[in-house]
This record gives sequence, structure tokens and C-alpha cells, in this order.
Amino acid sequence: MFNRVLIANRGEIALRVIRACKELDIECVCVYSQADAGAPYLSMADQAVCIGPAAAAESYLDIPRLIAAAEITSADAIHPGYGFLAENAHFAEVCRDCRIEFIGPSPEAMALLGDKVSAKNLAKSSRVPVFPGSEGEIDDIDEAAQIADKIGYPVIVKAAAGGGGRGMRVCRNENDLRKNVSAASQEAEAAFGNGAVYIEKFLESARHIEVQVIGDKHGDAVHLYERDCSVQRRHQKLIEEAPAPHVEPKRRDEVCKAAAKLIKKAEYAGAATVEFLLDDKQNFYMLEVNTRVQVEHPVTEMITGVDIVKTQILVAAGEPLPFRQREIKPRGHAIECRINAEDPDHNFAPCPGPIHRFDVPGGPGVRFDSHCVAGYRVPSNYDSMIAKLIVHADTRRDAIRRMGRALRELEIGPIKTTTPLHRRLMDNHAFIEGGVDIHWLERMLKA
Amino acid sequence: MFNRVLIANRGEIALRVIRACKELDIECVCVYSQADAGAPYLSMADQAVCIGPAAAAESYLDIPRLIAAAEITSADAIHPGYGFLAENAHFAEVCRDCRIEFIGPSPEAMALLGDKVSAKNLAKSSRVPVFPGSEGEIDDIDEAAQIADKIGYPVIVKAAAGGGGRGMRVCRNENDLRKNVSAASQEAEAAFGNGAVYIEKFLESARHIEVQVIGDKHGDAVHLYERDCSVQRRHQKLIEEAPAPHVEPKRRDEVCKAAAKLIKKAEYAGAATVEFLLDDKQNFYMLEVNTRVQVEHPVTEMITGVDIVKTQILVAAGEPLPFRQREIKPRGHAIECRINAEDPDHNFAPCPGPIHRFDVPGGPGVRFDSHCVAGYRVPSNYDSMIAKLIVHADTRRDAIRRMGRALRELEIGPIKTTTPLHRRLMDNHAFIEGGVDIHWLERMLKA
Amino acid sequence: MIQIDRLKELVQLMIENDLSELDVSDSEQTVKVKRGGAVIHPATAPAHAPISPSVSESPGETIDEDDGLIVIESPMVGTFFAQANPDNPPFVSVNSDVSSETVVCLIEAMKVFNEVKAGVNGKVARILVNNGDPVEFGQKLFLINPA
Amino acid sequence: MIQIDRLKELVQLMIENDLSELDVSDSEQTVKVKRGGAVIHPATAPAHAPISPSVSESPGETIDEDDGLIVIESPMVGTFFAQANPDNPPFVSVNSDVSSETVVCLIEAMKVFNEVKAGVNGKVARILVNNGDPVEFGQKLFLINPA
Repeated sequence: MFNRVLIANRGEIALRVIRACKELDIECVCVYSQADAGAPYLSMADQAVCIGPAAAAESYLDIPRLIAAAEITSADAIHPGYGFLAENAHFAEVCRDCRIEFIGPSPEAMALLGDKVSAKNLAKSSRVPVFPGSEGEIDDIDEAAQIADKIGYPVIVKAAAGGGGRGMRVCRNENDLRKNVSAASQEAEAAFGNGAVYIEKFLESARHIEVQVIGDKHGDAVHLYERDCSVQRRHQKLIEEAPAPHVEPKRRDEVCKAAAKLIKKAEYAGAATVEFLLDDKQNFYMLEVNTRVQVEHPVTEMITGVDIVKTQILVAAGEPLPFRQREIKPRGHAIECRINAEDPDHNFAPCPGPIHRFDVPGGPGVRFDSHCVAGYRVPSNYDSMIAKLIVHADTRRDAIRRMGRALRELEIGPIKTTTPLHRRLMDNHAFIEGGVDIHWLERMLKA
Repeated sequence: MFNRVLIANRGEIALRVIRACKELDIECVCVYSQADAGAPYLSMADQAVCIGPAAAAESYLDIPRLIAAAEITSADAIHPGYGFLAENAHFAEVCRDCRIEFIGPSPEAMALLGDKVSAKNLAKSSRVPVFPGSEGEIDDIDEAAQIADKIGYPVIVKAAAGGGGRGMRVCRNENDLRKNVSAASQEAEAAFGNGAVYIEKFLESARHIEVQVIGDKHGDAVHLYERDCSVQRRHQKLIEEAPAPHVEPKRRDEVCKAAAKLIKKAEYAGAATVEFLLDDKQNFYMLEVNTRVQVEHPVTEMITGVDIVKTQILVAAGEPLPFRQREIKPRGHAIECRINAEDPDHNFAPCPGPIHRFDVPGGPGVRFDSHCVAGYRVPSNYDSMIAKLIVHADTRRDAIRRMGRALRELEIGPIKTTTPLHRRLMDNHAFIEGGVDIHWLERMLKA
Repeated sequence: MIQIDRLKELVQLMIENDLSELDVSDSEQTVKVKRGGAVIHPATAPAHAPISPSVSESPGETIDEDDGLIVIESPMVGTFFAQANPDNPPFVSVNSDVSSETVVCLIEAMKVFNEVKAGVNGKVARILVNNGDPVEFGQKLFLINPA
Repeated sequence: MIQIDRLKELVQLMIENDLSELDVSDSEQTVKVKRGGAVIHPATAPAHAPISPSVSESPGETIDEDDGLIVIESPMVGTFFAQANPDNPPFVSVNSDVSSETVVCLIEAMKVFNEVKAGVNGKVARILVNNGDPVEFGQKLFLINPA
């Protein structure tokens, strides 16, 4: 087991990793930028090291500084959290070169699943359902038009190396397609230095379902069932839940098993999330694989009893997975609401600043993950998530009621947060009914 | 189901009942004394009614005031919490006369199990192990000496109507016994208006194990397994856990089943706790039955997933138990630490007063039940418990580590609390080993 | 000269607006006031707690700070009745003279009607609750202009 | 004379804008008001954050408030070396004269030795770390008495 883990992140996920280390009796070192100096979660680490100024490029994203911090504190492993360098294969490689264990997959497994074309090919061979489309990149526009005819419009043109919507174009007919393929390719070339594009079926409306998997260094991988993260605004998830409501159990089990097989085939050690879109005919289509722990991992922890962050550390240290697939028996229903320092009444404008009042909900089935306390000042330099409120109950209806009462106990001020919006959502008929699509929240906010 | 529940209690248990009502979509009214005016938990109830001055005798213990509060708010049920009037059969009777449902057993069942002699007789016929001793009250001193000879010294003389140690005398030989029987009888007569005494085997050292049971109005009763509450100081429990460590599984199961049978035989609807002493040869002996929800109910909730307070309300409303015995499958290990406003470095002197800092632990497997927030003033009029910190993990060792890290996150000030003592206990070898007896903590504090 | 009334107004201003410190001076006067120290959250600030009556079965009386009126508070929780029965006139009305022993209302709790006496000599200035209203312990019922 | 109405207006202004302190004076009057709110817990108060150097690869300098000394801060996290190699003398000692371009130490990070220059003319007043010490970004390394 590791002697000392360096946490190359900040805020709630840094605290989450500190908690896991404490419970495993491993010392932990947390890095911080000057903007985070004095943050209360740092005092819970065994050591805290200032690595640079507020700008993430010169602190949380600066590989040499992170490695130097690990070296001066004799850390033998680095947990990257999520965001920042968590999905950067080069960082994982530098760690390996410096003989520091990267708590995550090998650079090779990360690269294999990070590239959309190679991930899709591996998915197909693992019977993970994927979008029908071109087999790899498009060489010829006529061939593309033929494929589009076969799968039916609308289709989407995507960059093989892409992400974040760049290089993506929806085509509703052949004219669109012929116009967009070369434009998308040029855009991709400019953005990622790689002009390869491919086409896929496009869903006008769908739900976001993702499967949590965790693999070890001994060739095993176990899935921890799925989450539904369809309540989104501008591609930012706001509410996540497990299990996903209204999914046909047999289809769900098939997809979860296939996702575990994909991760196993990639010889992947660590936590991974296989993301899917689900159409209104209960068809799953794989979107991509996230090669890190997710913000929303607690809902899976609540229903399975598995501590995902502890398990990440154990498998990185070379231990076999401490559970088998058949031992994973989900219980009840869990929901997470992201509490962001944003004003939902003013177009979600960020609201950094000092927190004077911070009254936290409690009682049965309530979990609250936050790096904040009364007296903390939310810096303006980083993302606005300040807390995650998670509840667990026997049924989805009970979980929604529990979340409603917990949200009414939560009082954060004077900064504005997404709490009032979440309170409204817990009373919303469509949300209570379950199974809303990924555009539902934006439609609702406009109405 | 009830329309409106009146909560005849204060502090954390009042908030616990408010939470249960909210989650069941039942309106709730909380009474308060002037000493609790403005307490933050009151604002979470739908209504709050001032019933009297700070003195409990004129507020939380005053039956006419409580009934009047229920009448002016049209409450159709009263939850008594624990302490105050929770085990007062007269109160339960007045509620019935006023056509207000008492959320707890019938006055008859409460009286039957509240009387130690009748409870013991019913226990024997349910195969609940009891202390060997006289069958009911002692008429004749020679007969008592014969019984004592048979069960072996030391024995204890107890008042049939007793409680709280009054009227109890330990006898180590026949001389002791002959001296003490009449003295104890006189003391009992003076204290309880009932001079009946009985004798029982006395254990020099034992563990406190209790079985949680819940019955409904349809003749069913289910046990939720046991708790170990041996870490006590002056008969006040400080740490509770479930399951009890180092108990022979077969004996445990037998005792739990017998406890459920006892509650069923008493035609008892509601939550009950059958308390036992466990000697060093794995023998259980019933102490008494508590006819209410216990402070330490959350540890059972954590391992079974059952919401005990919600279930109390459901069965009081006449619903059948929502689970069967075979569906109760304990998972993992749970520990509760009571956070009292007391100074463990100064003989546990109470420390009421204002709380300025109240930083609450979070993360996986942590539950925090408290009616306090930063800015709250702990009144000096009532008991000193201000919070319960509960953790759940896969194993007892993991739960202790989790409790240790959660206690280090908990910061309450400037008042003194039992937090530092709990931190030390989580590092204590004997506690970690498990199975300490009821005098262990006091020995440790003296050492 | 420092006027107590003026000072009371300042203190009231502080309480109502949760001010913790006030420091005012002009050529004639300097006033410095500090409050609390404990920061009480607005939502958890104690509601105005009526002063407890010394004897619980006789009404509480406190001097209303506004204008020297005496408050009769409810000695119990229950239902307020202004008259002995629906056909009777109310025990008192605004401007009624009351003596210490005058019954001013009944409070019903558990079917028992409890008489509340004025406990003071004076004239009824205001009646703050309506016939049939539920009342809490310590709730203000009447304002009396003392004789 | 103190005007309550004027004061109330000021307090209203504070509440509406969440001001915690107000201090106004003119020739006649002085008004100071503090308002509840921002209690910063001692333990969560930001630690003294060293001032960020403007260019990250050149050392930061700040004037030490005590006695006009200039601080050279570490521009990076790594290991502090006072000398180029174990056999060499240290780059500087107490009382050494330094100019803006004088190398005062090396910081090693990822096997790369980074020179730190004084960035100021003066005399070394104190050396705050020892050879081989790990140093954080922004950590104070030297105090310089400026020329």
C-alpha cells in the first residue's frame, strides 16, 4: 500500500480523496494555489503544499510543479481527482517516468479509451451498443453519403480527437452532409491538429445514462450499475440518480455487463464511466468513456455500498478488486443535487464570495460532500460547485421526498446557489414521473 | 394516514420526527418552551406552539398543555419522542381519551412491559432469557435466602416498580440479604408507593446488548437485530454500535427472535427495545423493555435500511409493517457517538451557551443528527446532548476509522463537547478490540 | 443630556436590523453601543420571547415598552373566549375599566375553561385576539392602560 | 443633534447592500456602524498568502513590512540549493552584496535546477531556508537590505 498520496486537485474532490486516505490510514498531501490558501479542507490533509498562483495553468494544470510537490513530500502516488489533469495521458506517463503511481488507468488504456474511434471499435467487439455510423474516419464524401442513407438522417459529423462540442455538426439531409464534412474536418484540424472526422446517427432527444465500472491490475472489472444524468443545463449535469428510472431491466443488465467487458478488454485498472444515450425505444448508444472518477460517483456509492475512491486507491496499489460482480447488489434509490455558487434567477451567473451562513442538512439517508464551512470564501478562479447533496431511500419517490426536505434544511448565504432551483425540481411533476431527456431542464427554464 | 402530528418533545428527537413527517408528507406541529423559543428546528415544522416556561414540569411534562396544543392545531396524533412523557402510560391513556393517536404502544402494552415483574413473566413464556431469581415478589425472607442459595451470590434486590437504581441493593452473602430485603422494601415503598421487591442474579461485569423490535396493530412484530451500548458513564450511554461485536451468531439470533416474540405476545404496536446484559460466557439476561424509540436508533437504521421513526408513524396509523422478518438483512457496521455539551476534562460538567462555530463532518457513510447550527445557544434547562454522529462502513474496523476521521472534521465551539474524548476512544486498543463491559469507560477515565 | 427614549430607539434600531455596533457622535454627544458578540443567524434569532409570568395560573403582565401600556399574556395554551357563552356579552371591551380581579377572558384547554384575570387596575386599551382564536403560552391578549 | 431618521436611512443602505461596516463623518458628525454577519472562523481564515510574483520564473519580491527589507520568494515548488554543487561555496551569504542579476540559489524540480536571481540591488540580510530544504511556491527565501 502507498505511504503517502499527493492530491493534485482542489475543493470537494480533494476533500473526498483526503477522507478516503484517512480511512485507509494513508498519509496525504494536498497541493493548493494561492487562491486556495487557508481553505479549511487543506488542514485535514497531513500536509499542504503551495504550488503556484491562482491561474490553473500555473498551478493545478502545471505538471512539473505537481511532480516537484510530490518529490519534496516523498509522495509515492498521485490522485488526480476529476477535471484538471485527470484525463491527461501525458501526465499519467510523466508520473510513471518519475516512479510515482498515477491513481487511474495506464497512459495506454487512457489513450485507447480517450480516442473516440478506437474506443468505439473496442466497444463493438465487447457488444457495447454504439451509434451506427462510419467504421472509423471518412475518406470519401460519397461513401459518407451512402452510410448516412443507410442509418437515416439526422446524422452528426464528429472529430475523432474531439470533445466539448467542437468539430461537431448535425446534418439533416445529404446537402447538409456534403457541406459539413469538409468544414468539420478543417475545424477539427485547427482545434486538435487532427482532421479525422466520422459520422454517426444523431438523436434529437435522448436520456444520458452512464455505467460505472472499476477494473484492477489483475484483469478483472466489475460494473456498479448505471446512473441517469439527464438533468443538464448547457451540458453541465445538475441532478444525477441511480438506478435510472424506467429502463427495461434486461436491457440495463446487458449494457452494464458489456460495459464491464469493454473495460476489461482495455486492460484498464481504476474507475471508468461508460456514457450512453438512451432513445425513446430503449436503445442504448455509447457516447464515450470517462477515464476518471465522476462528480456524481456518490449516487453509485449509496446504492451499492462500494467506496469508489477507496477502491481506486486499492487497485492502483495493485490489490485485486475487493468484491466480485455477484456481490454487487444495489439497494434503494439515490439522488444527487449539485449545489453551485450560481444565481439560477439570473442566468446562472457565478456568485463567488464569502459564505457567512452554512447550515447543512442531516438525518437518515442524507450525505453532504462539501469543502466549505461558514467563513469560507468561494474563490472566483475555479468552477462554481460548492457542495453535493446526496440522499438515499428505499424507493425513488421516497428519495425525492427526502431530497426535498434536505434541500429545505440547507441554508447557504449570502451568496446565491442553485438550492432554490433544486427545491422546485423536487416538486416538478415531470421530474417526479422520471425519465426526462437531456434537453428537458433547458426547456423548463425557458418556459 | 394522519393529517397532522404534534411533536411533544424538543431538540434532536423533535427534529428527527419533523424529518420523518416531511418525508411522509404529513404536516407537523412542534411544541416548545420559552427556553427553546427561536430554536432553528422549530422553523422546519409547519407550525410551532409555545406551551410554557423553561421548566419541563410546566411545559414538556405538562399533559394538559400538550393536549391543548394538539387541540388548537387540530393534530390527530402525538409523537412523544424519548424521555419526558414517552413512557408515561397515563399520557398515552389521556391521548386515547381525547381521540388523539399516541405514536407508541397502547397504555396496556406499555404498562405490561413497564412493570418489571410482569415483563419478566411474559419474557419467560417467550423464551427470552431472564435473570434467575424469585418468581415475582418476595413474601418471606427464608424463601429468599433459599432462592439466593440456588442461583448463587451475588444477588440483587430490586423494587418491582423501580427504576434508576433506587431500591436496588447488591447482596454478597446471606447476611447481606437478610439485612437488605426489608430495607429495600421500605425504600421502594417510600419512592414508588409499592414495597414489592424481588431478587435476581447479579453480574459483576457485563455488556449491555439490546434488541430493537417493532410491532404493528395486526399482531406482527419484527426484530431489527441488536445494538451494543456498553460504553457508558454513570449509566449514560456514550457510544452505541450495531451489530454487537464478538457475540456468538446462533445465540444472537435466538435472543433476537425471542425478543420479537415477547413484543408480539404483548400485543404491542410501535418501537420497543428489549435490553439485556451479556456475561462473559455468552449468556443473555433480560434487564427491561423500553417502550419508545431510543436515542441510539440510527445505528440500527444504518445497518438495516429501515427508517424506524417513519415506521413508528405508519404502524400507529394502523398500517401493517412494511417489511417481513426475512427481508431484514443487516449490512456492514454502524457506530454512534453522542456529542454532549459537556467538558470531559472537568468531570463532564455541562457547558451550555452560544455556539459560534459548528462545522459538520460529511462524506461517505456519515450521518449527523443535530438540532443545532452556528448561532444557536444551547439552553441550560435540558439534557446536554447536542448532536449524534453516526457512521456506517463494511466492517467494524472500517467504521472505527471512518468515525475517527469524521470526529476530526467536527468542530464545535466555543462550548466544550465530548468530541475530544470520542477521538481518543476511536484510537483506544480495547475499544478497537471490541466487547468492552459497562464499567470499562469509567475505569479508563480514572486511569 | 442623554435622552433615554432616544437611546431606546437606537437600541431598537440595532435589534431590528441586527446591528452589532453603533458609534454616533456630533458636537454635543457621543453614543457607542455594541450588541451581542455572538452572531445569531437571522433565521435562528430567538423570536420575541414574552416574559414568563411569575405564577403560571395568573396572567403575565409586562410593561409594553412603546407607551407604558401593560400587557396581559396568556397563562396557557388553548382557545381564547371573550365571553362566557355565545349569548353573553364579552367580559370586557375597549375602554372597559378593569381591576386586578376582573375576569377578562376564558382560555379553554382539554374542555376546561380557565378564567384569566386582569391582575391590574386600569382601562382596556386594545384586545389583540379574536373570540375563538387559538392562543399560545405567553401570547399577548390585552393591552391595559394602568390607572 | 443625532437624527434617528438619517441613521435609519444609513442602516437601510447597509442592509440593502450587505455592508458590514460604515464610517461617515463631516465637520459636525461622526457615524460608525457595524453589522453582524461575517464572522470568519479563526481556523479558516486565509493563511498569509505570499504575494504572487509578476513573472513566474523570476523571483517574487515584496517589501517586508517590519523594517523595509525586501523578500525574495521562491518562484516554484522544489528543493532549495544554496550552492551549485556540494564542493562549491554558497552563491550568497549574509552580508553578500547582490545585484538584480545575482544568482542567489537553485531550486530543483523534476531533476531540473532553476536559477533564482536576486532581482534587486542590495545586501543579504537573512537567509530563511537551509540547503536541501523543500520549498513551496511563494515561500520566503531571503531578506535583502536594498541599496
